[in-house]
Amino acid sequence: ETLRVGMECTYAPFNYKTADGELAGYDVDVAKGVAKIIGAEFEYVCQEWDGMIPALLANKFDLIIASMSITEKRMQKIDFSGPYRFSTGQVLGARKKPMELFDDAGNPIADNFKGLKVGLERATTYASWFEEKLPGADVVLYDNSESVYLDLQNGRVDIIMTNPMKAHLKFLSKEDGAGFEFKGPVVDEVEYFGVGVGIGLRKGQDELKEKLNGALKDLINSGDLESYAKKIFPFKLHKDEWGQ
Amino acid sequence: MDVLNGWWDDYFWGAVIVAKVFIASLSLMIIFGLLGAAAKLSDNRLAQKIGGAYTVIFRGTPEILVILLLYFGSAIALTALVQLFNPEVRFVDVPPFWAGTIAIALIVGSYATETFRGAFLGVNPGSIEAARALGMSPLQTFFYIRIPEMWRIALPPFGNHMLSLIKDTALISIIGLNETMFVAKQAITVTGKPFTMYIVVGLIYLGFSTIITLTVMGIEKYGNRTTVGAQ
Amino acid sequence: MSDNPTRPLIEMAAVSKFFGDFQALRNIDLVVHKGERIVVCGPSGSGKSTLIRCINRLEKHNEGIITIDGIELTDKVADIDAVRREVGMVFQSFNLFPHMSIIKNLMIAQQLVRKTPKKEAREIAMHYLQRVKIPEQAEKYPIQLSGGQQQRVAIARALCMKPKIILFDEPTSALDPEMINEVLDVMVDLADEGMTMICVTHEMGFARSVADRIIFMDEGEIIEQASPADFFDNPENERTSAFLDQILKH
Amino acid sequence: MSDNPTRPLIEMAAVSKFFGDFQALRNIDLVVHKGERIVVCGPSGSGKSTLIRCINRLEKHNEGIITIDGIELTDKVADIDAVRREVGMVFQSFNLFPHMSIIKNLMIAQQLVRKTPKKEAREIAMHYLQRVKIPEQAEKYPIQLSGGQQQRVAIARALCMKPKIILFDEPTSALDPEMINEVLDVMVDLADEGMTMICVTHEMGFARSVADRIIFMDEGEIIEQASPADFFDNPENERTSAFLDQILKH
Amino acid sequence: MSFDLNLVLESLPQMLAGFGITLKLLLVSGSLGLVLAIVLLLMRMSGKFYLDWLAQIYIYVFRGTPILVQIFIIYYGLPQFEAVRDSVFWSILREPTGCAILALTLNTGAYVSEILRGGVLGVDKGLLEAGSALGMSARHKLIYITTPLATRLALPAYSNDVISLLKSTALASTITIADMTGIARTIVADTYAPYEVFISLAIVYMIFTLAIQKLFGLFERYLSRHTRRED
Ligand SMILES: Nc1ncnc2c1ncn2[C@@H]1O[C@H](COP(=O)(O)OP(=O)(O)OP(=O)(O)O)[C@@H](O)[C@H]1O
Ligand SMILES: Nc1ncnc2c1ncn2[C@@H]1O[C@H](COP(=O)(O)OP(=O)(O)OP(=O)(O)O)[C@@H](O)[C@H]1O
Ligand SMILES: [Mg+2]
Ligand SMILES: [Mg+2]
Repeated sequence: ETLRVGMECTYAPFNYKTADGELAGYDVDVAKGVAKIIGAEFEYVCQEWDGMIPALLANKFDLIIASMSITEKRMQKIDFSGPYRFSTGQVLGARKKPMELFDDAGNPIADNFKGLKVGLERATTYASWFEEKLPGADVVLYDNSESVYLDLQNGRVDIIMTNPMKAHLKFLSKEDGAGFEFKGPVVDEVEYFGVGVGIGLRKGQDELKEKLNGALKDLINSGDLESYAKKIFPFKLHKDEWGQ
Repeated sequence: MDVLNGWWDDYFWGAVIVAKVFIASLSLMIIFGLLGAAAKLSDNRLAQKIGGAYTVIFRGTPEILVILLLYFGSAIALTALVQLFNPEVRFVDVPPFWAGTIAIALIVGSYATETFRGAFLGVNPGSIEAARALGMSPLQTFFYIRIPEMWRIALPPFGNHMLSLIKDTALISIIGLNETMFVAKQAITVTGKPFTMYIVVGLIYLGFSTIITLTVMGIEKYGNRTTVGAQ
Repeated sequence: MSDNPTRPLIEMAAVSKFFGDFQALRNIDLVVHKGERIVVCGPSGSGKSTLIRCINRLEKHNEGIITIDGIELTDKVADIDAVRREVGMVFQSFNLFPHMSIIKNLMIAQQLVRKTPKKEAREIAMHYLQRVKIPEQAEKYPIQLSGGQQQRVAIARALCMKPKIILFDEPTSALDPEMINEVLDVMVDLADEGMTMICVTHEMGFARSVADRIIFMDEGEIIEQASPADFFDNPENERTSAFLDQILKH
Repeated sequence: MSDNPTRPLIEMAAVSKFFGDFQALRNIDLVVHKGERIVVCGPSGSGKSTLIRCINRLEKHNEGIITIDGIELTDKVADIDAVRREVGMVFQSFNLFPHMSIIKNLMIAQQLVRKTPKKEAREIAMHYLQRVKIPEQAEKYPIQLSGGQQQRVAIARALCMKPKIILFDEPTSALDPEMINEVLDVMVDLADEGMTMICVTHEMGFARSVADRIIFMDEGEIIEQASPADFFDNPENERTSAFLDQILKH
Repeated sequence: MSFDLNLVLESLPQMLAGFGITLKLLLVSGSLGLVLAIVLLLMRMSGKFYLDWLAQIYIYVFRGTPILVQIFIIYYGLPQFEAVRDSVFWSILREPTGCAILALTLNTGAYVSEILRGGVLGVDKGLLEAGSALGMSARHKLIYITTPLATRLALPAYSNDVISLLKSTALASTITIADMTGIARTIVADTYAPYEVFISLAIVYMIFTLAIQKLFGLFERYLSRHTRRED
């Protein structure tokens, strides 16, 4: 059986193409692991983020394995497997601009966001979070995450909200990101960020969903999932209890 | 230039995809254009209306919308169509290659419709009468007189349509085809050098445009031997 | 079609032709026998072109009967094709096929319509190119020829189909003065060989020396039919004399 | 420019003109005095148009000297402008400005070149429109006029600039037979009033009755210059007689 | 798949909120592009080979590469260089609207200058000769003969280019601009309903296109009053 898997292909280090043209990253490893366990052939389709769910619904592919968080809103349209990665967000800004955006309890201080241009990727958990929590913020929407980073560097936006793991690995630790730092705590409220990142599929495919869940649990329990994370980060990206 | 190390082959294969899309959509575009022109020139009111609607819709809608709509919509529409005949079929897929190819062929075909229509009208009616007076049948007249003369008139604007076609291929990166624009996005993710990466794309397209322009010029020159006095 | 020497080649009886409400031909009666040379003249818009275009059915007449060599012109496609094979036509604006070489212009209809084999078609074509004295132009394209040469090619093209009748619609009026004679010479030759021809022209010198009969039209009617001598020297109708005054003035 | 009655208006001495390698004019000598009416004829391509276009420097000659009313034609812009103000020209294809009404066609150059005030320019324009007998067409656009009327407007437009010399390049050859006379009549009037004119035409009737001198050109040379009587009845050169035979044959 | 009409009714007003931006992009880059086109045309007609060549190369490059690539190079590519970010132009390039207008202007300028050149070349040479013969200066001929006639000749092609420009403004959505298309894409991202949103947007663009055509049609009629035989 062949299943088609949608992903962005430009979201390092989770899913991207290397100069050799190979797909690589955490999501890709998860996909390969799952494929092996459920005994299916996976075929990968690259898709811009904002069209991901419409494309799934239009049968352009059968699964989304693209670091997509399991949120209530998305679950109205599609189904998800159980989680296989934390889903969090964190605000990033220039070192030389001091700003106090969150209080001690970790809640955003709306007034302090005034006058700041916020770069976000369209149709992401970050965008929903800003829309709900800081409805007055001056938000600029991008088609992919790479552009968000580019414009932060270029100074077209003042802050961005992004995946902290990606930010740390691909940006802050590099020359390009030297002048930037996190400007607040990790945010992971379940209403916006969901229980974590899962595999998306069309509704009404419970059998497939069960298979996917089983496979993910196997990956967690066998320690494979942890090894995927450790190829990239010094820590794992999931909770062991997800394997129960 | 070092940043490009390792990406050349990706660009190459991206360019190959651009070329494939171009060739496939060129053939389709000619068909759509001829059908559209035939519909608009026909005596049948319904055909005229359909031809008219075709040009209005595809010339009046931004390319990017057409591509997105066709990408998301084509499979659904086709499935519905096929299910009419065979309810067993659960799903018909249109791969992004074909969705993109058909989308740009439809867009540029709507321009070609007008070009072909004008060119058919531009054929000297005297030539057609002469052919009929010599006893040639309408069909013979169509293939031996009308088409070749129409083509001569249509060629220069048709060259421009080919250029639009090649450039529109850049838009289908939006639906994730692995062409040069998409290669650039991937490369930027890894290298963080957008200027360099997009300039390469620009140069590749400039190359394609040049080849097309030179080809059309060559054909025109060949065709013009019959319109330029050479005594 | 058999050659019946007594039957006229062209018979038009009470023919009328309308463009919408406008009547371009009124009640035309005309009989042309084999070997006759007819010149048609008359003011612009009088229906001369329409008359000869009805003869090979480039226009459909609305009333009356047209019979060509025994075949009545109706909507029957086979009949029309048969008639067109017997009737050659030469247009004012030559109407050579611009995308074909001269020789190809002469061959194409033979090959498609008469199914003549290519080699033979080429021989026939070269024969008639010699007739009109420009065999050396065979491989050129129409645009590369002068107007007079183009018109001679157009005549050769019509002759290649070996028609029984040849129609000319102002064949010299698009030509420069110097080239008119080239073409008239070819037409005089044809006339001398006994070709049946109907020629719309205002070349009165040609009419006087070649025509058996001159037909004068005005407002869709045939006003006068006469031999050249009578026509020029004793026109019966005053419209005819007014017209002759006009065109002979300069 | 002063009017010196003895000095010729136009003097061409040993003028040659090349288009690339091709020599369109060979060693032309021509003198035209005030009030003279010259007709130029000759076969197509013989250089007639080139000759008169050199006179108002629409073409630049390569060798020899052209002097118009005492001003030598060189690259000096001021001189060219001065000459063009004295020389009117009427083209074969009328060349009226299609986007301007007739009256505007007649006024524009007066206003721009002569700086004539608008009101006066309009009066002059109406005067010449009356001269060519179509004052009622003043507000129309060129396309709404017949060819003959357009050519008369073109003549009026040239006259509005009150030129000393007027050049005609086959002014009737783009016209239908019926309209030729309208235009010739206007030209005859002009001639009768003593306007200096050079006219390229093949209207031999006009030439015979109006010209003081007929110039015959061939292959860029002036082959013969003669009074009409001599030209038609005793042509010296055999090329001239051959040409006359050609154009008088029909 | 059912078509959700309510969604259309809800999203249309939201999308129309982006109309102002679309219109602004069209008008500003349209007029700047026209100015650029005239400058390029004058360069080409200057008779100075270096100006002519410069203009030709410019036109060649901008007509030979996709507008999307041009937009990306300007928006994402140029800031790759520190020098650009430190220059005075940064105040324009910093803003996505500035980048979009710049890209659209540079692109349309190249196309329009060729259209205008076509118009100028189409002016009957005989009329210019008539002007010379009447003693009009080069400047007079340019103002009173060439310009009005060339304008009339170039107008149909120009109106097509304005429509292309309108459609190209949709690409501004790829660089964060919330024009009609940008808003539509956000709505799709929220509602996951591409058909309803994109189809209704397509209709809005089509109406806009037809309005432009109508406007130019009227203008053309006005300019062509001298080509009608009857009043
Ligand atoms: N297709 C047509 N539709 C409408 N009217 C036509 C058509 N063809 C010819 N006519 C009209 O029929 C009349 C006769 O036309 P025809 O061409 O036979 O005249 P003609 O005698 O050949 O004139 P000319 O000397 O100008 O060629 C004219 O008034 C013309 O306007
Ligand atoms: N701009 C040009 N470039 C090259 N050759 C030219 C040009 N203008 C005219 N000629 C050539 O110069 C010769 C003389 O041309 P000209 O127009 O003066 O002839 P003409 O006597 O007026 O002929 P016609 O009766 O056909 O008008 C012709 O052979 C023509 O081909
Ligand atoms: Mg006729
Ligand atoms: Mg001439």
